[in-house]
Amino acid sequence: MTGEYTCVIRKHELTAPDTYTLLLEPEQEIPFRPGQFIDLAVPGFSLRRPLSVTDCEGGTIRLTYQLTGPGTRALSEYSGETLNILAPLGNGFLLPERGEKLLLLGGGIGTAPLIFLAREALKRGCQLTAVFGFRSPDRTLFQKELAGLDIKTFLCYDSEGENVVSVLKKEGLAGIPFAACGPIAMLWAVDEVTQAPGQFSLECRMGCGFGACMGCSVKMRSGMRRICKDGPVFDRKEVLWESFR
Amino acid sequence: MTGEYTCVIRKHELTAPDTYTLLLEPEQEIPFRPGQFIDLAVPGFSLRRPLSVTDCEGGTIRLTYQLTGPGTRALSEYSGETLNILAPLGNGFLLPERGEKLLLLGGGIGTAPLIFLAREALKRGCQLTAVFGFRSPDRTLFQKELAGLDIKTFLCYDSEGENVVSVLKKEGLAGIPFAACGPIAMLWAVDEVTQAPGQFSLECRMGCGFGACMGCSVKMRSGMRRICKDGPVFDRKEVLWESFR
Amino acid sequence: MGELSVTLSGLTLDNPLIPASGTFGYGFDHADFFDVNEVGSFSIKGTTLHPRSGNPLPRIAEYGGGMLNAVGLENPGVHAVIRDIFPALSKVYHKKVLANVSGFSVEEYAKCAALFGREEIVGLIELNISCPNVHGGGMSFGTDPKTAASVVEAVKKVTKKPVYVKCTPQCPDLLTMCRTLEAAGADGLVLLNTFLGMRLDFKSGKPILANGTGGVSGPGVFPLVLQRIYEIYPKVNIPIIGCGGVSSARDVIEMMSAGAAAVEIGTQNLTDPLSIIKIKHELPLLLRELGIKELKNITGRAFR
Amino acid sequence: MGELSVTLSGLTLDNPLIPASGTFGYGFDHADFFDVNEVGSFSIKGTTLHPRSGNPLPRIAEYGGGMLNAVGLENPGVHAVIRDIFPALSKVYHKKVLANVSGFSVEEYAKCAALFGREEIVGLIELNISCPNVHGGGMSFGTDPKTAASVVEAVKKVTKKPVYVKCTPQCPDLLTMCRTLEAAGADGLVLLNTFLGMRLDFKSGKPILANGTGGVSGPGVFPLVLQRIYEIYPKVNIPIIGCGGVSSARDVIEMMSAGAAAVEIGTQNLTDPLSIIKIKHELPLLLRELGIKELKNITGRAFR
Ligand SMILES: Cc1cc2nc3c(=O)[nH]c(=O)nc-3n(C[C@H](O)[C@H](O)[C@H](O)COP(=O)(O)OP(=O)(O)OC[C@H]3O[C@@H](n4cnc5c(N)ncnc54)[C@H](O)[C@@H]3O)c2cc1C
Ligand SMILES: Cc1cc2nc3c(=O)[nH]c(=O)nc-3n(C[C@H](O)[C@H](O)[C@H](O)COP(=O)(O)OP(=O)(O)OC[C@H]3O[C@@H](n4cnc5c(N)ncnc54)[C@H](O)[C@@H]3O)c2cc1C
Ligand SMILES: Cc1cc2nc3c(=O)[nH]c(=O)nc-3n(C[C@H](O)[C@H](O)[C@H](O)COP(=O)(O)O)c2cc1C
Ligand SMILES: Cc1cc2nc3c(=O)[nH]c(=O)nc-3n(C[C@H](O)[C@H](O)[C@H](O)COP(=O)(O)O)c2cc1C
Ligand code: FES
Ligand code: FES
Repeated sequence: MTGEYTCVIRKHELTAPDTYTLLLEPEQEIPFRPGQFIDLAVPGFSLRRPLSVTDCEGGTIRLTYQLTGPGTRALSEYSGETLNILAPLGNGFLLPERGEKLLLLGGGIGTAPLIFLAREALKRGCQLTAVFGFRSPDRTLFQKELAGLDIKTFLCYDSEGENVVSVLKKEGLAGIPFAACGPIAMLWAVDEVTQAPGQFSLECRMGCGFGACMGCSVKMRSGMRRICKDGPVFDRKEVLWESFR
Repeated sequence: MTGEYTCVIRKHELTAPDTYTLLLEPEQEIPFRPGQFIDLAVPGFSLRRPLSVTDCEGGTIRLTYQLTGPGTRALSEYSGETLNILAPLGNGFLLPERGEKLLLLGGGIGTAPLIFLAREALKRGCQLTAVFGFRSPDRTLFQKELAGLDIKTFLCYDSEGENVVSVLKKEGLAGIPFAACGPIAMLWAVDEVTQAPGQFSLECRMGCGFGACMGCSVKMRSGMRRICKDGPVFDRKEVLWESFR
Repeated sequence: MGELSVTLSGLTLDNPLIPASGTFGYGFDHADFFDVNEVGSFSIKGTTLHPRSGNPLPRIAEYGGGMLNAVGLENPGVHAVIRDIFPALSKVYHKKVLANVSGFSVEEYAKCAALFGREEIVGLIELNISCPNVHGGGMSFGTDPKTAASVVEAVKKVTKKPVYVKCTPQCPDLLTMCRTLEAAGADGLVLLNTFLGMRLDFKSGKPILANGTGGVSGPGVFPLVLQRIYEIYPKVNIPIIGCGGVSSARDVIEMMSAGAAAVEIGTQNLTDPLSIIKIKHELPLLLRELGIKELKNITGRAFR
Repeated sequence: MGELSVTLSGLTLDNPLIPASGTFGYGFDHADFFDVNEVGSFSIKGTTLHPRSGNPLPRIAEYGGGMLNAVGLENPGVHAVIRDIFPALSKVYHKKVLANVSGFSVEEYAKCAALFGREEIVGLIELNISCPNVHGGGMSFGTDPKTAASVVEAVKKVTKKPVYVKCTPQCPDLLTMCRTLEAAGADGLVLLNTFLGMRLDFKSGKPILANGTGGVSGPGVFPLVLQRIYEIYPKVNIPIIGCGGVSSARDVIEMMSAGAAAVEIGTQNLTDPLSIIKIKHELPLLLRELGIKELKNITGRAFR
């Protein structure tokens, strides 16, 4: 049930450059679907920070976050024992049918929610291909984890002149149904080069995270939609990229 | 040296109703005189909280504070490992000469700085009498501690119709040099019934605690004086009670 | 009537806690967190005659004392609210709402108010003459007392429901504004809407909000709002709903002490969706601490 | 000149960080914490012709976004400052100060400014026409552009030092005020002094400050001040010193991006006496992050 939960911090550590893994154990188990997010209260800040669930196993929520500004910096330095969250929020990815193909397209920290999606899709016996792009090899996320899963994986790096879209074209993946998360510029480009059905996980600055403030409402093809409550995952046919300029 | 110090919390517990003992160990030893105070940053609050030093032994600062409002409440619930202070601040009590008599007059949490004064005066072989008043017996502070020291002690309680001033008169103590700390009404009354030399430790809402803002400046007999920097201890001849109405 | 009940122009609320317009949607979203019937009442998202899609993203920024928003009055329009939203709302919510109305002309305000005035669920009309995030309308009505009075007069003609006016701190002479509104027939005041402000992006140096400026709300504005309520309360004879920066039960007590008959809570509903519930539970404890039996007796305590 | 240096009307500061008037005394108190020569310059406590003892206690209150003060311009008067304080100050402090002057008449401003204008240690005169905590003077000069202009004109006649005017957010039309001040000969603007506000005591329900109302400062006012700087910077041709709510190096960057040539820091000097030092150390790191060589190039970046 959507609600406010106090979570015990089970682990909180730097796992890649500027990137932290945070394991939270809520008072009671919260059911999550891949693509859903939590809204985390960072002590000392008025607005909560939305973070996608990277994975959720045995009631423990795994989050992966990148240092972005003062809020995530303060979070990384937080020394208390518990954190307060709102969860589960948003609609997740539509899961593929048993045995279907799915292409995971992730850019930077946008790879986080795709890990959860990958694990759930694998449980359904889906055939997965992942194209994950990062700025440079030292900033790769989830490399080991992917290696341990039955996923055909392409890692690419801006620093080496490659990115998710160039790999997508080069490897002829543009016809596979996809789920994508990453910077807007990447998603837009993905939309332009792919032909298959697809879903995008979007983000923007939020007021509430649960639909009350219209702070994240944006023009989509079917009308105004709240990224927090009607998303954050949207069908590719819905998204009007001009709204994100 | 006056400065900003990060202190490790060595102990932080409820030691009487609504009253906490907080032991802080600064990075380096800070020399304190009785009557001086520290200015404590409570996370989440803009202004620091001034607290008198109850005692200072082996570099560890003992503070005793009462729940008063949101700041002290938040402090009592603080779960971090360190706290930031400014110290030492203010001028302390003038210590009595070796072997002299000294009367300690304390009301409620105002008894805190008198403990430090008592210990230092005892080291000088002074003869001490203490009159400590509280609202009711269950709110008595430092009772055990006083019992372990060579101090003639009178405890009195509003709930039993007695207070510091009434005891002072009844016991004929009005001629002994005194040091007093407590509510303004009590101090004022002490000033009216005593004849001996005396010192008052005063308090008020402060901006900075170290003399920069004039937030605590008040008319005294010799002119405007800052309670934080020119006090908080003042000679009885200085204080104009009308300024504290 | 319980110890927390208050009355606004004949409308009795069992508690004075009113989620502020724009921070509670049309009541459905907070229902994920608690039974929304726990609120005293709530103010619906600012509604206009025609649907509005509001401002582009980003609409939200943060600062040390709260937040900024430039939503720009996105709403489905008064007809859709009455046709689609109210019937659905009545199924889960059994109290009255404050119908927050915005407009770009006197006629628009009057039309909306007339339509809302016929609705059972509407307890009172809240005229928002103070939105800083739309151009050509909204706030301009809030800075000139004469224009504002003409809105009130037009609205009073078309509805029997109590009409409250939500003022803007951008009004250069708020006291005159409030007195003029009272003289024009306003049944009450809501003090205040957001303060004009802005943030710049650290990297680009450009405004964060797509709209450039936005409305500042949250604890950072509390003492500013409190001062206005304290200033105006003794000078008018209509109730004031306090609004701005309230985030705790103590703030409610303080704002009512300054003269507020009830209190709207905005930003805090976003920071903590359960805040209203928490405040409602704490209020009776504070009343006991103060030795005051009924919360409504706190109103204007500063002047007694 | 280092990467942090800025210039105000010919006065070069090696960094743009200026402790704001009333939060740094006459420079001696922060010297307990650091070498005060680390500041770019500092503004002395608001000084009047005659000594003033200010308001009764309490003079200070707190809120979620900072603090309120109603010190009421306690100061020893311009003569004592020049005779006793400046000579002592010159022994420990080797830079210039901003001479913050308050008055209750045009003549008083002019007399004080004339006296300060002859002092070597005074880099520029800062006319405080904006103190909300004294009656009959201070702020009233800050709300009416004509009166304010007459102060500037009178002061410009009696001193060759640059004259900056510190404005109040209580001014109903700040843009007109600033343009009028520029036309009257002001060499620069300081935006802004404190915002009018108040707090009530929880127990008694009465105002906490003996003065009733007070001036609100601290992080809570930052986006309000930023908006005013952003609004006024493109409309005037004199430098703006930003002031209000700055508490971090990022805030300094943001305020300069909006148009400030230098930045005054007030409340944060009380919260953390070493804040200026910390900010000064962080600024070069932020410049590197932004790929900007000289801090002064940040000024007005929002408009490029
Ligand atoms: C649905 C959703 C899921 C997300 N999942 C993740 C995740 O798994 N890992 C991760 O590292 N980041 C994620 N983000 C982005 C993350 O919320 C921001 O990086 C974070 O809020 C930045 O806070 P800050 O204080 O460090 O930055 P600041 O820039 O100082 O933040 C200031 C304000 O802007 C907001 N903000 C700034 N950048 C973003 C952004 N990119 N998206 C949304 N709000 C922003 C902040 O929440 C805050 O309100 C997600 C965002 C959304 C909307
Ligand atoms: C020199 C000095 C020494 C002190 N020593 C002690 C001590 O040893 N133990 C102890 O319990 N208390 C002491 N106090 C009082 C203590 O500082 C206040 O109780 C505390 O600041 C209240 O904070 P609050 O947030 O709980 O209350 P609030 O009332 O919410 O505080 C709001 C603001 O008012 C100020 N304030 C409120 N009450 C007082 C007060 N009585 N004195 C000064 N400022 C106040 C706060 O600092 C804060 O800025 C001392 C005060 C001074 C000036
Ligand atoms: C996201 C958001 C949207 C708002 N939308 C409206 C609105 O549509 N109509 C209105 O009158 N006020 C609107 N407001 C103002 C609030 O109702 C309230 O007046 C303001 O936020 C101050 O209260 P607070 O400090 O408790 O948030 C909005 C505020 C926020 C934060
Ligand atoms: C305790 C205190 C005293 C002040 N005294 C003066 C003053 O004498 N003259 C003046 O021009 N401004 C005075 N101010 C206003 C500050 O200089 C500054 O304009 C204001 O605090 C806003 O900046 P801040 O938010 O960084 O504090 C005072 C502010 C405080 C907090
Ligand atoms: S962030 Fe509030 S509606 Fe989406
Ligand atoms: S509290 Fe600032 S001078 Fe004393």
